[in-house]
Amino acid sequence: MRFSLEKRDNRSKKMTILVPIVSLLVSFILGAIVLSISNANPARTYVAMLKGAFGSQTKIQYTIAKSIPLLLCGLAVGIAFRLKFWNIGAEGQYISGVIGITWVMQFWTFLPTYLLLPVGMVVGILFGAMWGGIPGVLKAQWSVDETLTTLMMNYIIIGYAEYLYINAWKAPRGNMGTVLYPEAAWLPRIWGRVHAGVYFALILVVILWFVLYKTRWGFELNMIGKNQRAARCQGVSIKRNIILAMLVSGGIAGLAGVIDSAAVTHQLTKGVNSGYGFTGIIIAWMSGLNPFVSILVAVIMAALETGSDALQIMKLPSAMGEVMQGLILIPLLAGSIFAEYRLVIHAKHKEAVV
Amino acid sequence: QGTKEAAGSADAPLKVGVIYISPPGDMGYSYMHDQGTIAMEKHFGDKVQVIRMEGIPENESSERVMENLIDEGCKVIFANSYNYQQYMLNVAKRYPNVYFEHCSGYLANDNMSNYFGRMYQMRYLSGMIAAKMSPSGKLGYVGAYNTPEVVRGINAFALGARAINPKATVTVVWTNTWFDPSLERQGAIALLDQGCDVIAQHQDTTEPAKAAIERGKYAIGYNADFRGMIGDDRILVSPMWNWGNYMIPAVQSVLDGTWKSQSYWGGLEDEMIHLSPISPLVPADFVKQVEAKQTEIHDGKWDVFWGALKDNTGAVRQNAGQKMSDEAMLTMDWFVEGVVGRVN
Amino acid sequence: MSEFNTDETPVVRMVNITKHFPGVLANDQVSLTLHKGEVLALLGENGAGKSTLMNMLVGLYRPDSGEIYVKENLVEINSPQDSMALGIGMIHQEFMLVGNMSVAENIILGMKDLPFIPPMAEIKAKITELSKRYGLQVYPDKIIQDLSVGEQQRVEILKLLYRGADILILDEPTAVLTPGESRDLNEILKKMLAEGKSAIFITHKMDEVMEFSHTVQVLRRGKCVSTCPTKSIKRVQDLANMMVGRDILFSLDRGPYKPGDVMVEAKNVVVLPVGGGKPVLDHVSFSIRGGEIFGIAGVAGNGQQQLTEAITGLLRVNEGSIYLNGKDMTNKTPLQVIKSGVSHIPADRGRMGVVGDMSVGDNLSMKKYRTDELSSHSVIKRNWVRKFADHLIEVFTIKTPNQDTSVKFLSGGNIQKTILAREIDSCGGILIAVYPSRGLDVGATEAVRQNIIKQRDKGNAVLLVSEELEELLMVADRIAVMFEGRIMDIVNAADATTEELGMLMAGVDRRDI
Amino acid sequence: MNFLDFFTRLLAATLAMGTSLTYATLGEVYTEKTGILNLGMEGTMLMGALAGFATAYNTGNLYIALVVAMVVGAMLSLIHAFLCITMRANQVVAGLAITMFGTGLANFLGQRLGPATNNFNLTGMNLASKFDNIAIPGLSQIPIIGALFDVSILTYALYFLLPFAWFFLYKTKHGMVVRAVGENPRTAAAMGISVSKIRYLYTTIGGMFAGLGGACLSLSFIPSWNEGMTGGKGWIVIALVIFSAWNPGRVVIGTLVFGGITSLQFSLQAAGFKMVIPAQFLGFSPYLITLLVLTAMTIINQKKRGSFASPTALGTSFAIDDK
Ligand SMILES: Nc1ncnc2c1ncn2[C@@H]1O[C@H](COP(=O)(O)OP(=O)(O)OP(=O)(O)O)[C@@H](O)[C@H]1O
Ligand SMILES: Nc1ncnc2c1ncn2[C@@H]1O[C@H](COP(=O)(O)OP(=O)(O)OP(=O)(O)O)[C@@H](O)[C@H]1O
Ligand SMILES: [Mg+2]
Ligand SMILES: [Mg+2]
Repeated sequence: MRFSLEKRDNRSKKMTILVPIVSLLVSFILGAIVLSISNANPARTYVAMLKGAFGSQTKIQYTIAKSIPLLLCGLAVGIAFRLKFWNIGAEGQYISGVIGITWVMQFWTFLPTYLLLPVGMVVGILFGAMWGGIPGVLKAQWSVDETLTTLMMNYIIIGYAEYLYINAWKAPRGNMGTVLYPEAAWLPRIWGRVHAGVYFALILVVILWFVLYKTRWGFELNMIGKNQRAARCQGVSIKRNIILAMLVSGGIAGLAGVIDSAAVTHQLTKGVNSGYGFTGIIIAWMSGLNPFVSILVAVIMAALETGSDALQIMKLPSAMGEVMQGLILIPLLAGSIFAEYRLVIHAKHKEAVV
Repeated sequence: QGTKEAAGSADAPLKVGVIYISPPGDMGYSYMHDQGTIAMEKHFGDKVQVIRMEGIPENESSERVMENLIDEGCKVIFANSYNYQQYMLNVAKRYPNVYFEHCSGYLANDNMSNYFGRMYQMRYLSGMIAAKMSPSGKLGYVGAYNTPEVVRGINAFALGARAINPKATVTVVWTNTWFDPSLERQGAIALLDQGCDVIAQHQDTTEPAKAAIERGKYAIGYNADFRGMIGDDRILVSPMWNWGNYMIPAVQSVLDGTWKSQSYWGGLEDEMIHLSPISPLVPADFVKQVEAKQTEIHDGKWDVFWGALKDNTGAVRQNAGQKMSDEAMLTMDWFVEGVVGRVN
Repeated sequence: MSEFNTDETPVVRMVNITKHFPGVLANDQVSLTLHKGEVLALLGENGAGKSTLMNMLVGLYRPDSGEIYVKENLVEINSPQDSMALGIGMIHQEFMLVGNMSVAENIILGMKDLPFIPPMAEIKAKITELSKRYGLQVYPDKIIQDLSVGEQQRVEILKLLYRGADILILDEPTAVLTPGESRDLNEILKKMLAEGKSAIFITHKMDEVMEFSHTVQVLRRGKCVSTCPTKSIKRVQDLANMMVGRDILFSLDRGPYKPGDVMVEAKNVVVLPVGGGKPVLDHVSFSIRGGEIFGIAGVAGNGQQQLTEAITGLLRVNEGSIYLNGKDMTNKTPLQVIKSGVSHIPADRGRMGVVGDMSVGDNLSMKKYRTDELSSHSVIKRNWVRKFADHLIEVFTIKTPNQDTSVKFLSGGNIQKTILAREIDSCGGILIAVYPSRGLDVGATEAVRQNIIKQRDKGNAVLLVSEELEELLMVADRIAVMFEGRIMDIVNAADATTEELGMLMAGVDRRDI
Repeated sequence: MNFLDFFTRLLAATLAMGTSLTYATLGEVYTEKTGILNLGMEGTMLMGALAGFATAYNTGNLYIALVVAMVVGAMLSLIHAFLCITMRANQVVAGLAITMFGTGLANFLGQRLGPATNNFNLTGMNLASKFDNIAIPGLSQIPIIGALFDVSILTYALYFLLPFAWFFLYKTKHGMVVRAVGENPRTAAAMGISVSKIRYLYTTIGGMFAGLGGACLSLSFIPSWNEGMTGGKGWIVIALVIFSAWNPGRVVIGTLVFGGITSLQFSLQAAGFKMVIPAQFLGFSPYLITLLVLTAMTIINQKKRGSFASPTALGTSFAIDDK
């Protein structure tokens, strides 16, 4: 008996839907094994996790609130990925955005309070764009490997942010944080824990969808991502678009930081390197770079985190959450091939096609 | 929103939520907190039930975790890291019937206290021992972050050292980590390479101390009793936390219905802090001298930052006879004379 | 030509081989027999399934069904390793060489019986010895990517010789060579065959078929349509008809030659390679007028493609200047060049011409999407795009289920028609076509040529790069021959002969003739 | 302390820390040479660190511990290989998943293995013995380079493994196969090489080295188990591979530059060097300098074709009948 994978004549619609469902089932089974080994009842644990994420209004609110920065980072990374630009620096661009808005909030005191928020947001976005633009320029001009530059720039900005909130910009009595933004300049909460950032995120989803699927620029990005050389032959500037896409990507990651600090932390503080940028990579990929699908994936990723409080409450080790996240991803990755390929089992005399 | 029925009804145990910044397995800061939690559990037996949440990041997740704990019926919530304070205050305002205890911050509310210990007192005593045992008088200190708490500890350590050896110096290396075993070890190695023969530290790993004893030098532990854990007498002493001494009365007052909001900075007098048993390598008569100083502090006759103080650029920071206010200590951002290094 | 004995047991017998790829039945119950000492010419138009069949014989692909016998033993060839063990060696249609490794390393790559540390000195000596014996000059230490196409092909042959294969499969070995190089290669092949080896020879060149082969087998659309002794073939035309399955006519309508203003002018254009070295374009000068087709002949890799890329702004010019429609467009961006009226049918249609994963409609609008016709204020007018695409599909008779089909699912000819439609529709006076009929069957080729001539007759300037001299002689008005980055000469198509052009292509100066 | 001493000590510190990085980087070079990008290094190293420590803790045998660390590293990479080679998954995302899973699993298991008396088991426990430095008499006395001859056996092994890796990749028939697979898998396949077999093999070998790199931390440099003890080293490894231009000969330059700057900034602080630079700036200086050096090298090397190129097929999956 022999197995082989054969390309399907067409990407299978049925499989596109079936794969995530089957993968999730496999994940649950694998998770159940791990849980059983840890002497936990898998069914009860899953129910508890689900309740932990969506069990009450407040819990739903927390899950939504958590998904906002995740969604934005996923969108940010997704733009770069469209060009096959591996931006693993959304984390740093996010922090850069927080630094930008904090700078305005803390030092642009000449501004009337009602302008602090809008100006701070713009500056924060620009900061994020700058931090994304640098690797973009390096790549476009001299083809410096973006994996390395974006990764290194994460560490640099994390260190710089530390310097700011511990030394240069620290609050008089604070240990690790700047002074809080003026309350009037906070981004308001609109439904319990859910803040106005959700509008920005949703509007951005629509805008991005429109830009990516309806405009000339989106068309150009699509061309570049799918065939760079052909795009160039059609007069599309690769350099310009890499830089532009990275400015936008960094700007959106910056926006994620800006929103989270304007609505939630109200300061630049420890914990600003939250890992959203890395989760964004997973969200971008799982959503197939589609902004609308990103919403769903971001909520799932957020729920995985909010729901995993339940694990600790059930006295399971804290690391169980990470294990479960890995266990969800791996089968999904393995399964994604079946949308394009089918498994053929060559038995001695008959063939079975799966 | 969020009102709950009264605490500790006759038979149902009082639920206590505890939030740690890292898993207690770090053998450092959260570990000592957990020792306090365990002491508290032992003390109350069936009367309390503890839910631990570990490795909770200092962002809005902590707010969610607190609410989840309240959902589970917790009436008291402890959180052990500085940057939880803002989130705890937010939740405290929403749940007036739950009591909140925040460690190491300064924010408070009607139903939220903050508490911390005067660890600098123990740092001073450990500085005395370090200077006594150091042939060269060159002491090394692996600093975590240049925050007032860490700076205060370094200063106290230096003052203690120079009380014994006026020529002693304390060289500081910043790692910018609370917990990174390999970087912290490297910081210690750099100090040892420069000839420092006693290494003190502020991080939550045992690595700086281990680096020192591997070189045959001395070390000062922190958080927990490193000598007991590692089993090497060259670890001279460890300034330690005693969180149980705060948690037990706090929980008791909830059970009694006498809980009051406070900003508590406990010192030797109520044993929030203590020294681990001192290594047998330290001469017994010197140990007496240290104990005498300890008694002096304990009895409130003297404290570390009393009297004339110069910073390490030579500028006078405090005149003789003055006592430093808590406020000044809590915002300290300069090094005393004898410290080699920069605060920022 | 030596003879072979049909009574002897066949060395290779493929029986009822079937192989399908997504959407294509590449081989449908194909059978093939090869005897010892026999040379079998495998013919068929592009996409007929020749390479696929051979790839199964060397174990690169696996047949869906069918059997293979080698020396009358039923064998299962699961990998090229198995076929090598059976003495089968293949020269692939595309070079199978690792660009950044040396000649010697490529020759021994993957050999099982080498010691852990290959004795390179010995190996090189053996390579040198072999290359002397067959007159194949190569330097074992050279890195592949520094070699010319002809040299690379020699390395491929050396790989076969070194491994001592006695059943040779040659998949269009002369397709990319100059007539001279082809002749040399054919001599070498003759030497090899004289040693009693058997061969399957795939080629599109009919003279080679007649010269070498004992037997001819023709595939059409994956099926075997006929097998006969070469001697029984009277006319080359019969072969072509067998391949295509219908009669081919070779005639093109063209108007009289009425050259207008100069529209393209290159003056002493020099392009240096990135890492330094010999210029890829060496003081190239020429001009093209409206209403004229300017052909460029030359063996692939002599700077033709770089020349077109320099004109279209894809490649930086180091010296000299390029004028388009009277404006200096040296080192302008591709977009500026496009806007100055240039259309470009690039050499590699899959990689440069279309975006395979996008729809036919999108590919058709890839040039016009930025104009007011198809978009307003940066927003693409989708319904207009659809109408536009449907219109082009109809006018250029592109065979596609609908305009939403991904281009990669079209046949080669229809992909080329898609490009042609897009470029001709948006042409603003200058058309640059690089190998536009490469890999197309006769019908499609005719259509492409006719379209190009139509542009000329409309008064546009056309630059046509082709490897096929027949095509150039038939279509172009003037022909420049390029060799090693230089223009050897520019001749009038009406006066030129294949022989003369062939010499120039090989770098022989006209004066030396 | 004089100048020579300063550099001797600096080199010694760099070597001590760099050993773990070098192993993992070398492993990733082997993997990436065949065209597979494994971003799962962080998780793999951490698993290696835990496996090594847990074994040494329970058996007391450091060598068995090394073997177990390698096996565990290999197993984790095998998952990556399966995802990327057989299932043709996106290599970037698969790597992230491996890191996530490996980190979680290591921390999770770290809380479960070990003596039952301690609630939090292995964490923070110390080893009875570790790989100690072995000084070669005479040689170790030489200023500066003497530091090279007073290191642990794990570092000594690198003196052999690094040149061997270079020799292996560029001078042996297997190395040739490895390079061909990463450069032009189609050609490799046509030459009878099983591309997926080679990729599986070297992804697994890469994982073995990463496991070993982790074990260097827990059995020699740090000798203990701490959650998250790799502290981002797995990511640095990814950068160092690029830095070394996929050449084992240059791996050592990368690890020395990175490790050296980290050590140097501590040494300068400890030397009481009149610091005008804030502590955090020193903290991120290794990353900044790595970034600057890479950028400069890339720009300079652009003139010289190919010398800074990644394996052409890096990050792409391969199937012979993919068109
Ligand atoms: N790997 C593949 N995947 C999908 N389709 C393929 C693949 N290889 C070949 N085909 C298809 O199979 C058919 C036969 O192709 P093949 O390469 O055998 O043709 P050929 O006769 O060698 O043509 P040419 O003269 O152009 O070399 C074509 O339709 C081609 O598109
Ligand atoms: N990679 C592929 N995937 C799916 N279908 C393909 C692929 N390649 C070719 N086909 C389909 O196979 C059929 C034959 O393709 P092929 O390229 O052999 O055409 P052809 O006979 O050369 O036609 P043309 O003369 O237009 O070039 C076409 O219908 C084409 O749509
Ligand atoms: Mg072919
Ligand atoms: Mg075709």
